[in-house]
Amino acid sequence: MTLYILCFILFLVGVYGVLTRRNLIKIVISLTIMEFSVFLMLVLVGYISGGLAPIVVHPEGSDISVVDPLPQTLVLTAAVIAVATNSMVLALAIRLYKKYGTFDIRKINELKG
Amino acid sequence: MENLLIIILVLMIIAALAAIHAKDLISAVIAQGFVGYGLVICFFLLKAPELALVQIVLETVTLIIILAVIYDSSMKEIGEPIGKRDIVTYSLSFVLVALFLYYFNKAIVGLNPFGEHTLRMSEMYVKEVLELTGSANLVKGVLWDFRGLDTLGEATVLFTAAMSVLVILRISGKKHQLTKK
Amino acid sequence: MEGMSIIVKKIVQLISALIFVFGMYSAIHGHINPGGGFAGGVLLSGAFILLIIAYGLDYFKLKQQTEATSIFESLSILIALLIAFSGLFAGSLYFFNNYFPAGTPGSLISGGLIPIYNVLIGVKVAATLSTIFFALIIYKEEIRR
Amino acid sequence: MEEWIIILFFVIPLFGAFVMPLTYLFSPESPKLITPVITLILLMLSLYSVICQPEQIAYSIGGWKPVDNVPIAIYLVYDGLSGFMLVIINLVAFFSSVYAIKYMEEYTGQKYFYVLMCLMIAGMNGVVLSGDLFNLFVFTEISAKSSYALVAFGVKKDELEASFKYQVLGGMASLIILFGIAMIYWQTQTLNMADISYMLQNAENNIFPVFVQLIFITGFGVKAALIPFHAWLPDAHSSAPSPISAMLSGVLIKTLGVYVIMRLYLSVFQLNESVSIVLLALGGLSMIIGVLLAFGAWDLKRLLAYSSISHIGYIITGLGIGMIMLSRGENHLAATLAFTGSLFHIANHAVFKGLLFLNAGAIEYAANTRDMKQMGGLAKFMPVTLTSSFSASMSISGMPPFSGFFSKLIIILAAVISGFYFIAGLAVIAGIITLSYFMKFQKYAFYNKPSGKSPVKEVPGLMRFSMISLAVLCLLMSVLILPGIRDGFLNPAVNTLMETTEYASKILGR
Repeated sequence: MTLYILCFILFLVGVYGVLTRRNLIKIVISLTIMEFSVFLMLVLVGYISGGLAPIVVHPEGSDISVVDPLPQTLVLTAAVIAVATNSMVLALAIRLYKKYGTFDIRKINELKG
Repeated sequence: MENLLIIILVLMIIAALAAIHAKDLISAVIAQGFVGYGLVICFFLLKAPELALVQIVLETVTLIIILAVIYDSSMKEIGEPIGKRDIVTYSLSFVLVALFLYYFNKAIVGLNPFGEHTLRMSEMYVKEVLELTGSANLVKGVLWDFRGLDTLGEATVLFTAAMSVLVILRISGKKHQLTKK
Repeated sequence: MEGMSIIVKKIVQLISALIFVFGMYSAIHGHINPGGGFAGGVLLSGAFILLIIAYGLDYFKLKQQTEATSIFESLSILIALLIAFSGLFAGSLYFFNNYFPAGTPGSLISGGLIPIYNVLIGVKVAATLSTIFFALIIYKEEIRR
Repeated sequence: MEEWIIILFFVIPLFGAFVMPLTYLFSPESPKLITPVITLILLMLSLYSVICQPEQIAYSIGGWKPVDNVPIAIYLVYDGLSGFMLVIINLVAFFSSVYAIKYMEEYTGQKYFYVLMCLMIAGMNGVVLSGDLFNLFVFTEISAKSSYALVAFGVKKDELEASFKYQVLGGMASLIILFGIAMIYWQTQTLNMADISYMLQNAENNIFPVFVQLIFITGFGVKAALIPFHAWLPDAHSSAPSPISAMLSGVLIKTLGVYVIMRLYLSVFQLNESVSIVLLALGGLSMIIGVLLAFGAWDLKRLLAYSSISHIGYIITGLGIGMIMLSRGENHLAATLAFTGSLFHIANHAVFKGLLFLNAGAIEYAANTRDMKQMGGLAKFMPVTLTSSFSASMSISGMPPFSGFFSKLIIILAAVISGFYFIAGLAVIAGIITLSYFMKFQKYAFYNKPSGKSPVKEVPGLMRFSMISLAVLCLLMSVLILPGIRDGFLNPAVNTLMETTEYASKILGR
């Protein structure tokens, strides 16, 4: 269980970064840290001790135990989505930097939620 | 095995904190890379070579894009004087973290401990993907057959991201018209 | 955008060829080995990006290049969608029907439609990441003018 | 009705999105034609599905049958609630896309606009149809990502900033949802929603479900802009181009937020009274604070955006009351009433808020301002906008013959019957304040003395067509509550909600 708790701590570190940082790039980095922790969580869930990687080298020996392939599939999907998120946020960050000359979110503050 | 993973995870957490609190952006990016490559090692240890390979290339590309973005900017982290509002934010976030951890700890009692996962949905994947789809790589078999719609959706997300980047990086949004300002 | 020195150019020539081959291998053998369309596509785009950074490409050529990559992008994913949809006409009315014969597991021609999807998605990912990167470079150039 | 037809709901817009960059090469005008045609086809399809009234369709992608009663493929599920949402989504999408043809002409890069719009529609239709938790997440991402880009479409300072805020909060919400999915998979080892529901019924730990449900409230609460998580909404919805604002406020927050909350909390998770009370509290809070924020706004689109928060509050309040009543196992009449009001308000709000945003766009198009203090005297020049916005304003503030009156009345009645007098009072007060600020909008925009600028012209015909049709719908929607018609459209959706976890047994057949 220690591993899962540590994983959750990593997630919370990411949340903390997003909420307290004022630098656009730091916010993006915090988001990626959150992504990493979620991926790790999924793969941890699917691990079976003694299991092999889900690639069958010898088709005849089909009774070998492999780790759960489904969470790995999910992580594969989520990782590509994460890259899409990162590239979009970074494109916005570069635009905002050119408009304001800073990455500081307190200076980029024309709108008030 | 479990202890090794714990050590790597603790290091990743430290690196994550370092990335968040780094004084300049380059060190933040490098610390973030440390977290990412730590994740790659974890994937290898957890028997997910597929993910390790994908993660290592995607992490590299992300680092390149971040570096391209911050390349000719002032890379200094903004000095942050701790005001009254910040103290409130910090203390609030620590209380929240403690609360969440406490409840998470309670919520996961009785779930399968690490390494003792049982198969339900994927039991059939493990047993029969090989005969049904003929793909030796089970992850790919699941990815493109049983969960093909997810994968198509993910490719669509990537397509959306490309379109969005092209939209966001247009120089001007509106055509210049004389009748409008 | 200017190119780099002759040494860099020569080395990049060699390296990018290797990366390119490995990316193609990865995409084609995705159903047998780890890797597959995503890793392969990222590697392919990496090879392109390296070449462009080393050799330099002027602004107008880069714009044409971006148009070409975005065409590839929509074309490859369109074909993937159509193949998935064609499952409806192959016997039983199901989307994502893997109607090709499974073949012997482990050999290159196996896995029904999976290798085709892998190659298509490899092209798609390569085109997308190149588009994103080119768009960033073009933006920086346009700002500089 | 053939079962496979339901995949067309996302295959057609995806096909359109992928094909438009190619047809653009041959004819730059083609996206303008393709998008309305696609949305029209989708609208027809959704109406056709509602008229056919299939009981329930469970369609497995790839055609894999369950093994030992465990579903292994991704399931698409069409039932009363999905059909209801599909009609609303595609209705607003059709009128927005027709409106967009003229409105977007002054923007550059129009082909991207239409591509992203099609992707957004595809994502929303997919969310509504998906019966698989992770698949739902993927479709959520498609529509969320395209909406982020569409918010930034004007690439001015405030649009970029709004989009950044929206992306960061939305990205965080997505990751929280994904974390919740990981927890669910850990407990149940499955992703199919019906199977999850079955597995959660025999779980022992009773803190786990509450924890997961709170995680999902946080995640989807951000997408639905409930009050503590609403910071992105006023910026994002007021910065987007008007047809997109209509889509965002009209259907996107409801599909990604409210619909998913309804589906998960009623059909998948076990009903839990404490979680329902949290939902009710969040709903009541959003209702009243959204109204107060809107009262102080002078920017027209910002006012409409704040008012969206308050109306999401109404919907969630109705949902919360129904859930509390159901979990107590008493007074099913009150629960039915609450769900009816909630769903009816979803439909009404989609129509009148979409129309109001289109009106705001028309005023911006003609008079080139969004500040209500600078408008004035538009009544003489823009009669169509005047009448349509009058109809929408009356409907949103709950004046009798218009549809908004009935949905609000039903929610308030449900609150009174179930004994939540305080919530009922809040709803009444919020309704009165809503009326007052829409009066303000009418007065400042149309009747004050003209601001002295050159006379403005009424907007082009296609834009008028959308506005008039939606205004007529504002009146006609009241008919939906009549007993005969109610059975066709509203009641199947309410029944889906009332069935709660029978959802699972119907799909799995056990």
